[in-house]
Amino acid sequence: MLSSVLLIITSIYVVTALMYIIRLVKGPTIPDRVLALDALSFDLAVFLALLSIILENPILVSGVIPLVLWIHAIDIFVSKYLEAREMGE
Amino acid sequence: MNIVVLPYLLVIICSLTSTFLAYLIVKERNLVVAILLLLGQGIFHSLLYYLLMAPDLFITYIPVSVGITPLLLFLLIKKTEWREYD
Amino acid sequence: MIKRDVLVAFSLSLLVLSISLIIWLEGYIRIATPIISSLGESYLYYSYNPWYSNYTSFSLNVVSAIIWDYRGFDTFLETTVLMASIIAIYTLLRGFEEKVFLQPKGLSTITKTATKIVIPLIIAYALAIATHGQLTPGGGFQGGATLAVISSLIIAVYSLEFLYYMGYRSKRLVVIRGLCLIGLIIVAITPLLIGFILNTKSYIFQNMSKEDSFISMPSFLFDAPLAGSIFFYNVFELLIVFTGLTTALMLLSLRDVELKKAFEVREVYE
Amino acid sequence: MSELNLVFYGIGLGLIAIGSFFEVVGAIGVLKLPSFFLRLHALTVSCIGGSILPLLGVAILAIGLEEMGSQRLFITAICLISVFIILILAPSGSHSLARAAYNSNTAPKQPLEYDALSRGVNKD
Repeated sequence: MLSSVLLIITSIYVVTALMYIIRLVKGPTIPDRVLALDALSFDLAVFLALLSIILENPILVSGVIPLVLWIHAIDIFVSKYLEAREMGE
Repeated sequence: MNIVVLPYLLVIICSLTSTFLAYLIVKERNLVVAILLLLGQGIFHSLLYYLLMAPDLFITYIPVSVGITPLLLFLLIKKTEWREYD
Repeated sequence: MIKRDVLVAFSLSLLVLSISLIIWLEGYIRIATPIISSLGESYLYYSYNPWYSNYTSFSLNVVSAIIWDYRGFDTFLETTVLMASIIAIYTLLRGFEEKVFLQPKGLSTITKTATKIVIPLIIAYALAIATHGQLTPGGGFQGGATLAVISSLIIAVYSLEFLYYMGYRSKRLVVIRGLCLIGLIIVAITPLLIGFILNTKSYIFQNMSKEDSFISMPSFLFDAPLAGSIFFYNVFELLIVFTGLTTALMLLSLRDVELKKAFEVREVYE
Repeated sequence: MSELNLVFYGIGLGLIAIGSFFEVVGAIGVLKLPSFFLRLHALTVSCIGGSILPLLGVAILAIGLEEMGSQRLFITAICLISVFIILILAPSGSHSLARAAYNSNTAPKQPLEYDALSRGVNKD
């Protein structure tokens, strides 16, 4: 019962990831694409945690935190790129 | 659908998406958009390592592909391009 | 983005799918099978095995046992690669000077506060990745790359000057990096020196005792497995990767005023 | 299976199911809404509802899964830490993105009713 429920939820997360990919490819402006990447990576963070329960391998989950941290760094860098005249100021 | 089939299916989806995005990166003219597509390709590529049961490589590939490479490319574009617009 | 490009990319990915299906049906690719080859079985068998203490490296994580014990010299040469790129950046930007009082702007107050809250968490997690490299997936490179988030966030959110206030200068970081490389070498030749003093046989990059030499690094700290030299290698590698990446980021995000002298030098050469 | 584990099962699966609903809503919003500043609302729905609730659910579910051994607490710890990090970082990231898009005029501000920032109110 547990595995079938988790299977359905995992497939939902895969479908939403593909929808974010559509926005990433289509997005007319740069902030749109960054937004899609943001949502995609938070989606995949949940997906990784679910998958480590489905595959019964707790060690696999340890990649969630670096993914979240680096995506936030990319957010900040894109907004700095758009806003400031130089990156270091 | 059986639970055993799931990793195979996800591997197919991830490799298809990363190939799809790799072609679009080559065709893109705007450099910033190309970097953002590269980032998406990197995420799916590193997910492939996760599904092949190599969490070490996953933690190594996330900073390299998602973090440091786009960061250095952003710095370089900012250094070269804004002079042209001035 | 033209619609034709998307269609071509989609058909290209379908082509890749069909090729991989052909290879898969031939039986070349298996994902995470329970059947392990005999070579892999021997690595799994010997990486943590207290009953055969002449062959094991006391590391629960097989990958870090392979990286730092079975092929340690290879990995040591890999860590020196990043040094070459930093030297290349230095030669391109020679003549720059780091100026402190330029009135930094930074981003908004909300972002600054959020960054301030998260930075201690990142430090703790990166140290955990590096020092538990022998127990959980991770190691020196992963910890150092996670720690490099901090310097990139500080450069973007506050400014480059905040790193100068905290005492980070690129030349100091390069010196620290060189000292850590020397530390790696010292850990590697410690068994050799002890063997020289005691007049017994010993090897460079030796971790645990072998059949013909009894010298071994500490394998347990109280009751947690320390895996001998792997722990020290991981800590030094953390510092090496962090200082290397921070130096590259700092040099590439120098302000225009600081680079004025470098441009003048280049014009003289031209 | 003891009764306490059943409680953990129920709470965890319920949180994950609610989270997947929010995720679908957020994804439809990101796809369908007309401009960048409107899509940002959908992003916050899928961040807070779609990521934090399921991660909490996974953390609670992993406590109840006794057949995975004592290593299951690793999942709980990692999920709780990442919940805390997302809770702090996702709003600040979207805030800085919106501010940059507004100040640099890269995104169109078209469906606009009242613009407080243009009148010099709260410029920082």
